Amino acid sequence: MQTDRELVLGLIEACHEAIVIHADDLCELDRAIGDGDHGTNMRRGCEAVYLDRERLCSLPLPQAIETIGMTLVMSVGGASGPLYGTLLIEIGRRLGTRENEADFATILGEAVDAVARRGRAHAGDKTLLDVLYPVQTEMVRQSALINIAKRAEVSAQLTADMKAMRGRASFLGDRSIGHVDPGASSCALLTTAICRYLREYRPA
Amino acid sequence: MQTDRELVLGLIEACHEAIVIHADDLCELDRAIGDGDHGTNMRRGCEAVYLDRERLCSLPLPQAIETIGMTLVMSVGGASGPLYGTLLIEIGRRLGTRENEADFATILGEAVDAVARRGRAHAGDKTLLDVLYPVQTEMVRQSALINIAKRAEVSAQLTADMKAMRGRASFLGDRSIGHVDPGASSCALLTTAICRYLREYRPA
Amino acid sequence: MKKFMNKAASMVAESLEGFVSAHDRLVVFGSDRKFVRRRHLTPGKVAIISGGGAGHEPMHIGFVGLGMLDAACTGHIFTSPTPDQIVAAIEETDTGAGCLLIVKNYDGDLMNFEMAAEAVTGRHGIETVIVSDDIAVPGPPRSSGRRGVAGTLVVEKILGAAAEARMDLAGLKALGDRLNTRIRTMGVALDGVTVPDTARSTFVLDPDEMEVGVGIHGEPGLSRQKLADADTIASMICNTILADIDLQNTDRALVVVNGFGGTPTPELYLIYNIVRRLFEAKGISVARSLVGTYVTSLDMAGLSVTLSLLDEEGLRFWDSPVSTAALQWSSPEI
Amino acid sequence: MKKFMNKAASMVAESLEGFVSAHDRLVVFGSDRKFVRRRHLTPGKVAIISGGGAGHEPMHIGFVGLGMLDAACTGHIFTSPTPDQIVAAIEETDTGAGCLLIVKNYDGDLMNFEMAAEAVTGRHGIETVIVSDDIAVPGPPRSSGRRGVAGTLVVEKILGAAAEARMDLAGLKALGDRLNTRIRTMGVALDGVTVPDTARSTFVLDPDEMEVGVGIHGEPGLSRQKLADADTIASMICNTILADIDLQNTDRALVVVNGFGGTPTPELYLIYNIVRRLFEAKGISVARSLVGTYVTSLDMAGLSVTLSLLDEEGLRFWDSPVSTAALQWSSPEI
Ligand SMILES: Nc1ncnc2c1ncn2[C@@H]1O[C@H](COP(=O)(O)OP(=O)(O)O)[C@@H](O)[C@H]1O
Ligand SMILES: Nc1ncnc2c1ncn2[C@@H]1O[C@H](COP(=O)(O)OP(=O)(O)O)[C@@H](O)[C@H]1O
Ligand SMILES: [Mg+2]
Ligand SMILES: [Mg+2]
Ligand SMILES: [Mg+2]
Ligand SMILES: [Mg+2]
Repeated sequence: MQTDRELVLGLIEACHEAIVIHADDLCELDRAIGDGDHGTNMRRGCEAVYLDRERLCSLPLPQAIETIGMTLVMSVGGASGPLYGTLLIEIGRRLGTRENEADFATILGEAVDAVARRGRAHAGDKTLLDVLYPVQTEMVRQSALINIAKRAEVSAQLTADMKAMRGRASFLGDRSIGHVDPGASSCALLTTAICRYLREYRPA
Repeated sequence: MQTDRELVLGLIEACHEAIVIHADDLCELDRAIGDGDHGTNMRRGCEAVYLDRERLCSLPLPQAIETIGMTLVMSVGGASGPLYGTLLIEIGRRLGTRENEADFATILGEAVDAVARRGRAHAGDKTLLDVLYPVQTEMVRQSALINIAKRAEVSAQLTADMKAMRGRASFLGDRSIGHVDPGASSCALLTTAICRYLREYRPA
Repeated sequence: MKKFMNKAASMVAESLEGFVSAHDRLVVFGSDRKFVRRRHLTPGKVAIISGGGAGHEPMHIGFVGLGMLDAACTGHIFTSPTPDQIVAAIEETDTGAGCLLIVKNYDGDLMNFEMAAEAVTGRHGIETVIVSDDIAVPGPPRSSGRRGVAGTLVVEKILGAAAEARMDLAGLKALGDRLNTRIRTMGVALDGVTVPDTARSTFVLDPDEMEVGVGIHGEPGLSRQKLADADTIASMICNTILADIDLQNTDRALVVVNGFGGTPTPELYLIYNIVRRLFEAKGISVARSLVGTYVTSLDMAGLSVTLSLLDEEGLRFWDSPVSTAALQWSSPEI
Repeated sequence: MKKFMNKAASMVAESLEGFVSAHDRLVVFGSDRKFVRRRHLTPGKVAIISGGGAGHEPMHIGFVGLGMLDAACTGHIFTSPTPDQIVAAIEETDTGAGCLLIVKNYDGDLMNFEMAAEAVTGRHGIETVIVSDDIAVPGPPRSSGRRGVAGTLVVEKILGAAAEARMDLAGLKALGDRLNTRIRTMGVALDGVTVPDTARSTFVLDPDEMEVGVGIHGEPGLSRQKLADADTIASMICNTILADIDLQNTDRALVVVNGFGGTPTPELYLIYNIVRRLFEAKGISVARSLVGTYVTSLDMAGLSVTLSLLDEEGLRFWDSPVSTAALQWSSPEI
């Protein structure tokens, strides 16, 4: 079994790598229905976290996650900063006050609701929530990591058919239909990276 | 023998036609070493004169020429307006005070000198003077109209080898070498148009 | 994309430093360079704070100064500033009467300003005015609603003047909300825009196309149309604006023709000339105008027209003295 | 080339009409719309008149008003105004103390202003100040010499203030000539420019090229170079300027970073940030600055840097109140 230290470090590295590799793709998606900066924003955030990884992995898991969330809020900006930030801050805070890890699906569910409140967004609005909700559902079902990742990827693709109701893409009205949402895509990328890392280093 | 009326009308039409047809070429030459508007400027002037042709051709020849010069000054602007304007104003004024047409080469010589003073320019500076001086020389020699026109065309081409010392092209320094001067080119076009008209309608 | 820059990553910071040093009689950096603020704060006055992504200059930093903003927070290009910047600005400029935040309606800005406001709850009195003047956007229900674009400068100018006249926080909030219902903007772009970070244009138009209903982030607009002449474009804009707002007899209009950064002023004046006539033909009294490049989208070629219907008080606050890098007048143009 | 316009031929006239109506408290058209002049003339003050081709806006019309120009004559795009326009401006604005003509050094402008001055000889006292601040041009002997570019605005501001202070015609002429020896400008373009009349670009650059030593008429510059970063461009400009002027201990510098129309303000501030440091490193005290889009070449991407070395009197006149469409301040930025 890994220590928190190894786990935090491993997750930071996995997420950082996933975003750096796909930053251009995320910008490309954002150019189609937004302002073309989603990859740049996410990379800036992940790099800020990555640079701080030594300090972060010395913290207990809940604080580490909360601090990562605050770092994202302070470095990403835009819409995605407060949203990813809120997600992690809420997970970290709740993790810190609960007894055991079995609660994680519930905790995630509460954190996703906080993201939805922050964004005043709903399922089907063509945002990262359209990946977060299905991922949370898979977790409640205690699906295998590989299935959670698959569900995330499929869910991101499904945003292509949606009409954006939130974020910059909503300004396009019907013209937003036919494009994958950049935030949903980064969310699927991160989910996949996390699931792969956990499968390799933390086999159940 | 033509009346002044027919002569003025014929010359206005001939010059107008020459400039309208070649306006784009003159702009092209001016783009290379100037600001790309010589054709536009000359066309604006010729059109102002052309629109006023009924009134102009009712004037005695000297006044008609002087008035055309003033119309050019007031409509062309830029460097070419005052220069062509000065040329015609000076020719017109002098024609009005001399006895017979035999003086024309002298009159032209004085008018060209006035143009040179107005432009503070000299032969070899890569301007319309590098066509006006040779044309005047041919007139002193009483060359045939066709030879005057040929000399004008050749002189315009020769400006390609000169380094501009006056006008916008002078700002380019050595980079002005290798391009025909737009003002010299318009001057050759007009000379040719005038010579052709006179050959056809006023055979010697 | 050719730009005068060293590295894309440091572009905003280098430019801000130049701005502050060029206008050092007016403004200074706030703590850690997280924001730009007036050199001299006025005790007892409500602090007016705004901010947004870089790339819209002179908005907002160019509006910091007497009669307008107390502080402006700048994010990365087209990216909202972060809550810590806004919190720092609040803490440094609130001289006791509270802070009014002026936010362009767009989820990113809203959420960052909201998180900042939450972070200072209890310590500072905060109200937020959201500007949503862009009629090109399909409005609510349920969607994010209309963007805040060039009308933001009108709101910042008028609330800035009202704050200078010692209007209190609740009054400013009410005035701002009311103003926002009487301002409409619509924009047209002749070309996309290249964000230095990615060196790719957000959209590409053919030589005979224009993008109608664009915002100020290089995002595509509502529709792509055949490029038209100025008369046609101007009347399309005016008609769309007039179909969206009900006129009242007492209204006096302020018309803003705003360039997006790549359109030279003479073209803006040319459009103003048409627009003013069109509005007047509809019985609108065009009492004030502002023509220039104020709310931009980097070097995008294009412009927007803003119609603001003001009452006497609004007009008076518009006319009040302002001394900022981008807007300067003692009494209006005399 | 995409522009907001109806027909190329009427573009300047339509835009001027919009300008005058947008600033109708400041300016009015002169007779037959041959020029734009201040709404209120000051009897007994020398009239300051300038002008040039259109396409450089806001110069010169944007500088008409209290503390600067009395009238500005606009020609077609990149084409000098004609003598009849200038004569009309002289006749309408000379209130008895004579007229000072400020002319950018370029043969077309010179000849047209000269013909106008000749036409009013005996009826009006006329002096002419020729501005030739562009060091990119190979100087005399015998050639037309240096162009007048962005330094013109410095001359117009300072002479405008001096005239407002009732300096007489001879004094203004002497001051203007002296000023012109202490002002240097150099410009760089990232792209050519398209003149609406011909719809063709004056020069075309590759994506990795820049044109060094350009003027403001879209004409090619002195050399084509590989595009460099902002630090490199700024130091090339500063070094070229400093090699051309001798510094005196008492000098205080005014630095103008001027955009050519297609370059957004943040890039201008970024360059200013570098330039100011470079000048200060050479011991120059940068006392004043102006950063913005003032002397343009339609929508050309590019900028120029102007170094003006002023004495106390020059600085005082620069600081004096000005109220025009493009420059407005009561006392300098407070
Ligand atoms: N109100 C919102 N609620 C939920 N998600 C949102 C909201 N607004 C934007 N998003 C998400 O944020 C993504 C855009 O992020 P990013 O490009 O980084 O920010 P910005 O839109 O400020 O440029 C969108 O693709 C969408 O998934
Ligand atoms: N000082 C001068 N003396 C004589 N000819 C000149 C002078 N300056 C310019 N020219 C002529 O004028 C021509 C340019 O005219 P034009 O393009 O119409 O004016 P502008 O240079 O103002 O755009 C040049 O090609 C040259 O022949
Ligand atoms: Mg984005
Ligand atoms: Mg020319
Ligand atoms: Mg963004
Ligand atoms: Mg010209």
